[in-house]
Amino acid sequence: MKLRVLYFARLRERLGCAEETLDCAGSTVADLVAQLQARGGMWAEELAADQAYRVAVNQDIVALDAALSENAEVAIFPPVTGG
Amino acid sequence: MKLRVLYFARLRERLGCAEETLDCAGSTVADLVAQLQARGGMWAEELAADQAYRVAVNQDIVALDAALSENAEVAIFPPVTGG
Amino acid sequence: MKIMVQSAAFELGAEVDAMRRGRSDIGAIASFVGLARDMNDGSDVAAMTLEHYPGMTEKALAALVEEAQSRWTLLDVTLIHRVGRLLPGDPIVLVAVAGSHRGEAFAACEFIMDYLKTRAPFWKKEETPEGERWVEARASDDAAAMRWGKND
Amino acid sequence: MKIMVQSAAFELGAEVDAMRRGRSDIGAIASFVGLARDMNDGSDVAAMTLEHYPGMTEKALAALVEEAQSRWTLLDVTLIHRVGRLLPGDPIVLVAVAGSHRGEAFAACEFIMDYLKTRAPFWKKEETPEGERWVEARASDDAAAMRWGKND
Repeated sequence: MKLRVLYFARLRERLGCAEETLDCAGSTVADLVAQLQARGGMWAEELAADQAYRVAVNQDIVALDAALSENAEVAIFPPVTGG
Repeated sequence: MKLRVLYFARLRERLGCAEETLDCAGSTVADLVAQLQARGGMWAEELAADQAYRVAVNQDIVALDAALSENAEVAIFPPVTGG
Repeated sequence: MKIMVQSAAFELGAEVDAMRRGRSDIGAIASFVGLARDMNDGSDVAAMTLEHYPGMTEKALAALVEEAQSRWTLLDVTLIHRVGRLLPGDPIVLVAVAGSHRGEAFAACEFIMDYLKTRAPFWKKEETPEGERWVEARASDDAAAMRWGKND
Repeated sequence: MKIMVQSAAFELGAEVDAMRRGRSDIGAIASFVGLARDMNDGSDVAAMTLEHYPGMTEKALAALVEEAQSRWTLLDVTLIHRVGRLLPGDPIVLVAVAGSHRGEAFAACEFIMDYLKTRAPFWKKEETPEGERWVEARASDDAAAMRWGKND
């Protein structure tokens, strides 16, 4: 399915990508993360299982097993540090 | 011993007295209170054992068994309600 | 540190700005303003008068702030309490606490208010349609002060 | 209720005055201002830049305020968070909560700050003598948010 994927803060800088549109073969957030890790390099490193990052789908933070839907807005970012 | 005694708020109004200087025969706050109660009327009523009032000696809140000293400033008042 | 008992109004913004002016080590300022309400214990309140015990009041407020400073690492504290006649909507009390981090600023600010409610010699008299009445102390205020533990 | 994400500075006094203007049912306003410090994790900080996730930010802040309103009876809430480049001493975030009584105003104000620290999509990047660095999330912030109990 088609997804809009956004990256923020340290992840945006490390991955060299703020936003992309892609086709995801799977149906969950974990499937998307696996697909991105498969790109290798920084993608494999930054999205490794032991890295702390958060995923939001349509602007709500979700767990890795959350389902994706066509044209969803997915965001991947480090733990937040505002306030 | 000689004491300066102050009354505040509801107690000041009920007793009709804001401040007085008196001679106290005893040596503790309880002795002073007993002496005031002995005046009868409002004094006996307002300073009865089941009434909620506070006593400060030289501007520190103390218990009834606290000692008095010559020329101490004693204040008797209802529980505080500021803030 | 600033502690004031006054009949004049105060400005929260001005007080907090004065705390942080010229410094950049403060990370958190927790503040509280208590206001006179138009309603209390089921009666309309047209106005209230705050009586206090001059001399002891300043001493009691200083003791509250000292106690807070002994419990938490604070960078500055401002405490202002008004006396005299106040109308509904008027600010009565201001507490502002500056710290490096928010946890201690929040805790100290609430602690000072809780202790003030049971230890500082102020008394409120309300003007209601049924006449004037002295406000009674609340058990909930004693309970709020108790949760900080004994320290006498 | 007022929720803002903005690069402009805010005025605590003006925000709190706006909450209480024309009303006399508010008994307590608890507020918090978070400020940029000149020092963090042992390094001098010359400036910081706050990045956020436009769209989600507003949604997350509204959810925090709604959650607070479901837990306590509140009369008004103002929440302002700045983004962009800030210097030491600059205010970053403001939370002000109006209630009938102080207990709920204090609790809701601290709750909103604790949840904001772990749930609102803001990220800080600091300029230090060693170069730029992204601020790492603190375990203490997770712990502070956890004490309010699970609600997901």
